[in-house]
Amino acid sequence: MMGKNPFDLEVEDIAWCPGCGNFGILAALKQSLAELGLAPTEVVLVSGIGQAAKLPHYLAAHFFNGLHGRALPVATAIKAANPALTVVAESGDGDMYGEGGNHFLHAIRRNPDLAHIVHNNMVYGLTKGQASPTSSRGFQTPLQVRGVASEPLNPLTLALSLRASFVARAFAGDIPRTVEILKQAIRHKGYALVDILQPCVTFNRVNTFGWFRKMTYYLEGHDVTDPEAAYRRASESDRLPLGVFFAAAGRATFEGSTGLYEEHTTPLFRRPVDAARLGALIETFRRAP
Amino acid sequence: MMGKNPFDLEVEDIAWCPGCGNFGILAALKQSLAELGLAPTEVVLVSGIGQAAKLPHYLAAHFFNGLHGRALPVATAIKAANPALTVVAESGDGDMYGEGGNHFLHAIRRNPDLAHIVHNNMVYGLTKGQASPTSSRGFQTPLQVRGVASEPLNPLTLALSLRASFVARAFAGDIPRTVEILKQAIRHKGYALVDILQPCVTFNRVNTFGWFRKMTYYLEGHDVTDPEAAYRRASESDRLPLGVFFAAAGRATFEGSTGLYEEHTTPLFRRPVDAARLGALIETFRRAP
Amino acid sequence: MSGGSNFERGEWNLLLAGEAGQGLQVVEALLSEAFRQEGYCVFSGQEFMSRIRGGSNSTLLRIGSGPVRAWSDRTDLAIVFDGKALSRLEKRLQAETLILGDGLQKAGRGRILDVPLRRLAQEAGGALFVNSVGAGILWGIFGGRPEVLDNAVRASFSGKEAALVEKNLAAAGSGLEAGRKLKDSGRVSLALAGPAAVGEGLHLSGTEAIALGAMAGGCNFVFSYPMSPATGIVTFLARHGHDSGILVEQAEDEIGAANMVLGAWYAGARGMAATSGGGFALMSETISLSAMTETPMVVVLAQRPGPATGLPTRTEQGDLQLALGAGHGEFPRVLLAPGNPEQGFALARESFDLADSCQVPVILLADQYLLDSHFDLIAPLRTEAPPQAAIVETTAGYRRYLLTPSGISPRGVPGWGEGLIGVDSDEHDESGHITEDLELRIKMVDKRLRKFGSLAEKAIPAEWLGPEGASHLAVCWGSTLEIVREALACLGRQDLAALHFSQVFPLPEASRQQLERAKCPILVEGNATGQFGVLLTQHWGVRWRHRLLKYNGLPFSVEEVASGLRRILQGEGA
Amino acid sequence: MSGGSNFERGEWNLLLAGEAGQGLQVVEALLSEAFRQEGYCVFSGQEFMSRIRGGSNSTLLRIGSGPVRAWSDRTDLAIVFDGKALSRLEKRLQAETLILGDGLQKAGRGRILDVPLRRLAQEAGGALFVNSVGAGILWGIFGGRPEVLDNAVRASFSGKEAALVEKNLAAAGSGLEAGRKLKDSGRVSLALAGPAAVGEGLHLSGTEAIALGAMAGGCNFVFSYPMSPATGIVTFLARHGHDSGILVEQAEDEIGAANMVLGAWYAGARGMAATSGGGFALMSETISLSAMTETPMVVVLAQRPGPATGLPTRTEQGDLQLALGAGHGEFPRVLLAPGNPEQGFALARESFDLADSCQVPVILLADQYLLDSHFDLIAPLRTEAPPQAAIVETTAGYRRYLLTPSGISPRGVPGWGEGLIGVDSDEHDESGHITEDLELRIKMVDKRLRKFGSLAEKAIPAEWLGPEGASHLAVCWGSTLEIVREALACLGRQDLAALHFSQVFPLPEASRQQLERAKCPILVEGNATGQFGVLLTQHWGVRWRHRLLKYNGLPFSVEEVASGLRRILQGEGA
Ligand SMILES: Cc1ncc(C[n+]2csc(CCOP(=O)(O)OP(=O)(O)O)c2C)c(N)n1
Ligand SMILES: Cc1ncc(C[n+]2csc(CCOP(=O)(O)OP(=O)(O)O)c2C)c(N)n1
Ligand code: SF4
Ligand code: SF4
Ligand SMILES: [Mg+2]
Ligand SMILES: [Mg+2]
Repeated sequence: MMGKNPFDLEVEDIAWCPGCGNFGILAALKQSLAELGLAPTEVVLVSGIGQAAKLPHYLAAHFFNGLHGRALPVATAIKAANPALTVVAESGDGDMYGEGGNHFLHAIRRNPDLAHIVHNNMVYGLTKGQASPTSSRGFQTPLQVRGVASEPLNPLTLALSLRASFVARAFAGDIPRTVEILKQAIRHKGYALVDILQPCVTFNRVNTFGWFRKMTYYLEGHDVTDPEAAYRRASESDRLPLGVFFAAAGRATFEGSTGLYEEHTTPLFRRPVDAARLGALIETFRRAP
Repeated sequence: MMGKNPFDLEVEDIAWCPGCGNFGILAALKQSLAELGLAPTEVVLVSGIGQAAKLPHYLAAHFFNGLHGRALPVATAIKAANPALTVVAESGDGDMYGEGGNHFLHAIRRNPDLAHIVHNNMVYGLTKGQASPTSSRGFQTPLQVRGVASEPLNPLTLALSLRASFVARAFAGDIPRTVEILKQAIRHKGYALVDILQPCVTFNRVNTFGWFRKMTYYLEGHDVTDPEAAYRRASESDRLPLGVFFAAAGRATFEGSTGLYEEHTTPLFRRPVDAARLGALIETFRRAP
Repeated sequence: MSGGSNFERGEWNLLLAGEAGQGLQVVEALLSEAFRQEGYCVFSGQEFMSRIRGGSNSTLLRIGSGPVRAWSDRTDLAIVFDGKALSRLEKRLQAETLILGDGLQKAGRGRILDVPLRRLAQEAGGALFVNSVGAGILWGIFGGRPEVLDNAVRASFSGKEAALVEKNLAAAGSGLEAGRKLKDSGRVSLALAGPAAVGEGLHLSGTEAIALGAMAGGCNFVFSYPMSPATGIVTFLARHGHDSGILVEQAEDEIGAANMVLGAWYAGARGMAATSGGGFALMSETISLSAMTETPMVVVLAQRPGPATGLPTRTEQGDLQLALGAGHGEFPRVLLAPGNPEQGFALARESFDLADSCQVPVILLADQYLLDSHFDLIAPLRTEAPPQAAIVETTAGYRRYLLTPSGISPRGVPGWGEGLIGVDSDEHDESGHITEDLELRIKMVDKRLRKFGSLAEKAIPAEWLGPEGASHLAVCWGSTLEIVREALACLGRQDLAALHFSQVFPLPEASRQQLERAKCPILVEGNATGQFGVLLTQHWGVRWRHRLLKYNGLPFSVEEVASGLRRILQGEGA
Repeated sequence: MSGGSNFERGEWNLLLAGEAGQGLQVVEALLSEAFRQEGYCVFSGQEFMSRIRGGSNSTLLRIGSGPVRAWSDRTDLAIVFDGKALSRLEKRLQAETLILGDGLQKAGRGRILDVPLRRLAQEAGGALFVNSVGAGILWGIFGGRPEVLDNAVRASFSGKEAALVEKNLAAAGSGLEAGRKLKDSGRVSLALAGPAAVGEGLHLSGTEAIALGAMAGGCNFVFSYPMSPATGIVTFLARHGHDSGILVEQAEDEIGAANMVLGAWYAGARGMAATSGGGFALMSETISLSAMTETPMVVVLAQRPGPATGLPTRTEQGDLQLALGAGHGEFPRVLLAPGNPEQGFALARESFDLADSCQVPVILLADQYLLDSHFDLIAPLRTEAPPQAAIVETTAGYRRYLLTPSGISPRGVPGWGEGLIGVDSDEHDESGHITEDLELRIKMVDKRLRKFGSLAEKAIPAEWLGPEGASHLAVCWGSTLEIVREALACLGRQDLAALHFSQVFPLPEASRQQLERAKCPILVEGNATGQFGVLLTQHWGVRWRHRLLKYNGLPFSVEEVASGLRRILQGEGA
C-alpha cells in the first residue's frame, strides 16, 4: 500500500499498552480493508467490551460498540438489514467465547456474511488479568489462584464441528500474513472466523510474542476444502498452525436465505410500508358481507 | 429389574402427549437409577423448562426445576457443594443447545461429575412446534414458515470438539439399550453427555419413531477411547450411530479440582465457619503495634 | 350481565370445556364465524393449562346483539367435552347454567343435559370429530341456518384435505340435528334478540391487532425466542409478513434477539422483539444499551403470572415494575399498555414512531388475556399514511450525538450519506467515541434525560369512562379496559366513573387533574401488589382508598369488577 | 475542612496524579502504611480511567490526627507524575495548593514546585521507580522517620525479588532526602498536630470489608464473572478464601454465575455473586427464580455510572431502580447499602443470615467509591458467633413449600434426612410439584408476600447524624454516609441533621417518623434522578424540598455537600 490509508483516523490517545498485540491487529485490519478497495462508509465494525473491543475507535469506519459478548447478533442484524455493507464483528476472546459463547454457536449455524475477528490473548485484559476461555490449564491469575482447571476452548475445532463456512487462525505479530488472511475472510461470502493470537504484554506473561513465534507455524499444502483435514490440523496442540483451515464456497448466507433480497437489493431502510397490502391483509379479518 | 422401582412416583396426570418419546426416557432413567442401586435421596435431578424438563416431576428424587436453559450451572454447583450426590441435568434440545448453549460449552470445559441428558426431539415442544437448534434444514414450522435455513447443530461433534469426557447418543424408542447407555453415563466420573433422540408425536412429523428406527444403528466394535474415531463416527449423517462414542477415564473433575474435598468429603453445608481463621485474617489488616 | 333472560340481555355466554387437543379452538373459530355471519357480535377468550394434550381447558364465547367485549363469569350454557373439567369450572357455573355433556356426573351448580357427543363423533369418523359435533349442537340449539354452519366449517378447515372437511361437515350436521331436537323439545331455549351489527365488522385477537399494528408502524424485522403468550405475534408476522418484506428470525436466546433488534434499527430497519417476563428480564441489559446508544427499540412484553416460570399460559399484570426498572443506569423509556385490539393496533404502530422519533426503548405491555381473546372491532384501524422514518442523510463530519436542545440528535444510518455512524455503549462524545471527560458526561446524561420533554408532549392521555365528575373513580390500565367499561355500564351509577391508562410511563400529565379531582380513587389491577397504584402514588401522590386486585392467573370478569365496585361504594355509603 | 492551616485542622490532603501503570497504588499503600505506623489516621480513595496503561488517574490520600474517612476536594499538596493530569485536576486544586512535579507547565490554581522526580528515578534504576521517589519526597516533606519509610517499602514489596526491593529503597531514600531539603528550605511546610490513634487500628477498603463480612456470614461459594468494580471482592476471596474452604469459580457469564449461586444454596452451601449493573441486569431473571423457588441468594451489586458500559471505573448510585425492579413477577427482596467498611462487613454478613432465614434474594448495593477507598476503622468487626444455618433435617413426606403463618417453610437440603427436596420455577404445590390449581396459586403468592412481615421485623433502622430534632434533614443512603457526616461536622449547625439508610428496601418503618418530623427534607444522592428520593415518596409520601445530586462519575466531596447544604439553608432563610 502506498499513500494515506483511508481508514486511518487521528486518535489523541490509544488506550492500549505500549507493545500490545492489538496494534498489529489494528494495522492489519486497516491495511486489509484498504487493499480490498473499500471505503470507510461501506464498512461497519461491531464490537463488544474489552481492550480488543476498543479497536473501532481507532480507525475510520461506521461502528457499533455494544455490550460485552453481544457483537455477533448486532452484526448479523446489520448485515441482514443492509447487505451492501461490509460488516466485521470483532472483540476479545473473553467477549466472544465466554460471555458471547451462545451467539458464537448460533451465528455459525446461521452463516451471515460477516468477518468475525477474535483477538485471542488468552486472558481478560480490560478487567485486569483473569483467565479467558482459551487460557491454558494451570494459568495463574488473581482469580484463578490455583491455576486454570478447565480445558481450554479451541475455537477452531469448535467452529469446524458446527460446520462453519470459513475458519482461520492468524498471529498479531505477523502483519503481512494476517492481512492476507483477513482479506480472504472479509471477501468470503458467509461467516468467517479469524482467531488472531494476540500477545497481551501486561497480563499474560506466558503466551508472549516469543512464545507464539515458537509455538506457531503456517499451514502449507493444506486443502482448505477438506473439513476432516481442517479439523485434524486445527486439533494440533504441540504447535499451532496458522492460516486458513477451511473455506466452503457457495453456501447460502443468512441474509440471502431470508428471501428479502431476491428481487432487489434495496436495504430495508429504503423500503416503505406497503399500505395497500396491509389493508388487504386486514380485510381478511372482516366479516364477509 | 424385579419388584417395585424405588424411583416410581404416583403421578395423577402426566403432562406429556400419549405416545411421546419422553415416556421411554422416563422409564429408562428410572430403571438406570434403580439398577445402579441408588436411593431417591441420593439423586438430584436438575432441569430447565420445556416438556422434557417436566420429567423430574414424574419420578421420586430430589429435584431443582429451574429456568429455561439454566440447568447446567445449577447442577454444577450442587455437585460441587455436595459431591456425594448423584446429579443429573436433563432438559430439551431447545433448552440445552439453544437458550443454554453457553452453559453447555463451559460445563464441558469444567468437567463436573454430572450426567447430562438431552431429550432431542428436534423441535420446541412446549411452545408448540418451533424449530430447535437440531431441527433439520427445511423443517417447516409456524415460525420457520419457509423452513429452517440454519445448519443443524450436532451436539456430539460439538461436545467432542471441546474434549468432553463422555459422549453418547441414545434413542428413546429403545429402552433397554438406553438404560445401558445411561448407566454408563451416570457411573462415568466427569461430565457425560447423553443426547437422546426422542420423537415428538405432536409437533415433529418428520423425525418420527419410524424415521429414527430407519435412520439409526448401534456402534459396534468402536473404540471409545479414540477421540478421532469418535469425532468421525459422530459426524456421520447418512445414518446416525447410537451408543457411546467417547469415554475418557481418570480426568480431573470440577469439584475435584477445587481442592475442597482433598482432606475430607464433608459437604459444604456441614462445614462451620472457621472464626479463628477469619479473625487471624482480619488481624493482618491491623496496624502493627 | 344484569339479571333477566339472555334474550332480554341480548347476549348469550357459552362455555366450551375440554382437554388440550380436543379442538376447543376449532369450536371457538367455527361458532365465532357462524354467529358473525348472522350479524351478531362475538367475543371469545381462553384459559388453558401449560400442556399440549390432556389437562383441562376452557373457552368463553359471548354472543351479543350489541357489543360484547369482555371476560365474564356468567355461563348460560356450557358444553363439556371432558368430564374432568367440571370441578375446575365450578365458580363459573350458576344455578341456571345448562351443562351439556356425555355422561357427566352432577357436581355442584347447574343443570346437566345429556348429549351424545361421543356417539355422534364416532359415527362421523372418530373421537377427533367431537368438536364439530359440539359446535353443531350449539348451533342447533340456537336455531341457526345449516348453510351458515356449513360455510363456517369449510372456512375453518380451508386448506385441509377434502375427506377431512367432509367428515367435519357430517359431524357438525349430526350435531346440528341433535341440537335442533333439544331446542324443539323445549328443554333448552337460548334465543337472542336480533343482531345489531356493530362497528367495523373486523374480528381480531389482541395478538393479531398488535402484529398488524407493528406492520402499520413499519416493522420489518422481528427477532424472537418463543415464549408464551408472545409467540403468536411472531408466528402471525412469520405467516403474513414475508410478502410485505418482513424478516422474522428465531434467535438463539432473548439476549440475542434484543441485540439483533438494536442492530436492525442501527442499520435503518425497524426491529421488534416479543417475549414474556422471563425473556424480558434477560433483555434488561440491552434495554440499557438502547438508551445509551440512543438506538430505538420496540419490545412487546406479553405478561403472564410470575415469578419465574409461574403459570406460563395464564394472565397477569405483574411485570410493570420490571419494565420500569429494567436496565441499569438512568434513562427515559416509554411503556404503553393497550386495552383492546383497537388500542393494540394503534399503540403497536405508535411504538415504532415513538422509538424512532425519540430514540428510546419502547415497551408494549400486553398480557395473555388480551392477546388470546378475540374481539369485534368498534373503531377503525388507521392504515393510511405510512410512517416517515426520522433518519437523515449524513454529511462528512456527521456527529451521531450532536448536543441539541431537545436531547434528540438527527439519526443517520450507515450506507446513506458521507458521514460515519458511530454508536457507543461507553459514555461518549458527540461523535460516539469513548470519553472520560466528566463535564461531557454530565452533558450527555442531561441530553438523554431531556428526551422526557418530547415524550411528555407525545404522552397519550388516559381515557375517561362513565359520568363526568363522578366522585368515585376506578383507575385501571392495559387489558382491563373493556372489563371495567362493561362493569360500569352494568352498575349504571352517576357517582362512579373510571380512568384507563394506555400509556403507563411516562404518566400523561394531562390526566393528572382528572385523577386528583376524584374523591375516592379505587385501584383495579390484575396483580397482587398494585404496581400501577404504586407508580401513581410515587409520581402524583395518589392515595388509594380501595384496591381491587386479582392474581390467580385468570382475568377479571365483568361480574367481579362490578360486584367489587358495588361493595366498595356501599362501604363508602355512596 | 474548615479554614485554617492544615496543622490547625489536624489533617493533610495529598493528591497523587499520574498515568495508569505509574504505580500510584504503590505510593498510596506505602504512605498509608508509613503514616499509620506513625499513629495517624489515613483515608485514601481513587479515581481512574478504564485503561491499563496511560491515561490520567489520581489518588487522594488524607492524613489526620483524628478520624478522616471521606472524599475531599481540598488539596494541600499534589504530586504529579505526569503533566497531562494537571488540567483534569483543576477543580481539585486551590490557590494555596502546592503542586510538586517535574517541569510542569503552570495552568490555573496552585503553586508549582519543581522536584527532580525523573532524575532521581533514573538514578535509582529507571522510570519505574518514580513512585517510590515520590513517596520518599512526601515523607521527607512531612519530616517522617526514615526507618518507618523503609519498613513501609519493605512491606509494600514483600514477596518481590530482593534487587527490586533494594532499588525501591534507594529510590525512596533519595526522594526522602529531596523532600527534607524542601522542608528545610522553608518553601514547603506541612506539619501536622500529633497523632491521636483512633478506633480499631484496622485499615480496610470497602472491597476488603465486604469480602471479610461475606466470610463471616459463612459464604463458602463464590461465582462471578469479572466486572469492575466488583472484581476485587472476588479476587480477595480467591486469594484468602481457599484455606477457609471457600470455592471461587469464574462463571462463563453472569447468568451462569447467578444460577450457580442458587444451586449452591439449594445444596446447603452459602453462595454469592458479585457484579456491576450490566451483569446484574443479566441476572434479573434468576433473581425471580430465587424468589419463586424460595432459594436464598446473595448478590453484590457494585454500582458504576450507566447506562450500558457507561464509565466503567467510576462511581454512581444509579442502580437502585434496577435492583428494585429486577426480576419478573412479584416477590419480596432485600436491598442493603453499606456506608463504610464497618457497615460493609456487618451487612455482608447479615445478607447471608437474611437470605438464609427468610429465603429471599438479598442484594448488597455498593459502588466504586466505597469499594476502592481505604478507611481506618472506628468500630470493631463482629467475628465471634458464626451463623447458624436455618436448614433442617427432613423426614419422609417433607414438603419444601409447607404453608406457614410466616410464609417461611423449613428448608431441607438433599443429603440430610429422609425427605425429598423439590423446588420449582413454575407455580407449585407444597411438595414443589407443578400446579395449575388457581386457589393454590393465591395461597402461594400470599405465602411469598407474607415474608415481608419477617423482613419488616428485621429491618435495619436508618442512622441519625447530628443534632436531634433539627428542622432540616439531609437524607442519604449507601456510600455517602461518611461524606455527609463530615459535611455536617464542618457546618456545625443546630438546625441541620442527616438520616442515613443502610437498608433501602424494605424501608425500615422505625425510621419513618424521624423523616416525617423533619420540616425540610433534603435529598443527597449520587445519581441524576434521585432514585432513593422517589422510593421514599412512593412509600412514605416524602415531599422533597431540595435535592443535591451528583452524576459525573466522581463521589460527592465533603466540601460539595457542605456548600450545597449551606446554600440550601441560606435559601431557606435558616
Ligand atoms: C455483562 C458484562 N460483564 C462483564 C463485563 C466486564 N468486562 C469488560 S471487558 C471484560 C473481559 C475482557 O476480556 P476479553 O474479551 O478477552 O478482551 P481483552 O480485554 O482481553 O481484549 C469483562 C469481563 C462487562 N462489561 N459486561
Ligand atoms: C427465558 C425463557 N425463554 C423462553 C421460554 C419459553 N419456553 C418454554 S419451553 C421452551 C422450549 C422448549 O423446547 P425444548 O427445550 O426443546 O423442550 P421440549 O418442550 O421440546 O421438550 C421455550 C422456548 C421460557 N420459559 N423462558
Ligand atoms: S492489557 Fe493486554 S490486551 Fe490490553 S492493551 Fe494492555 S497488553 Fe494489550
Ligand atoms: S408436544 Fe411433543 S415432546 Fe411434548 S409431550 Fe407432546 S409429543 Fe412429547
Ligand atoms: Mg482477551
Ligand atoms: Mg425439544
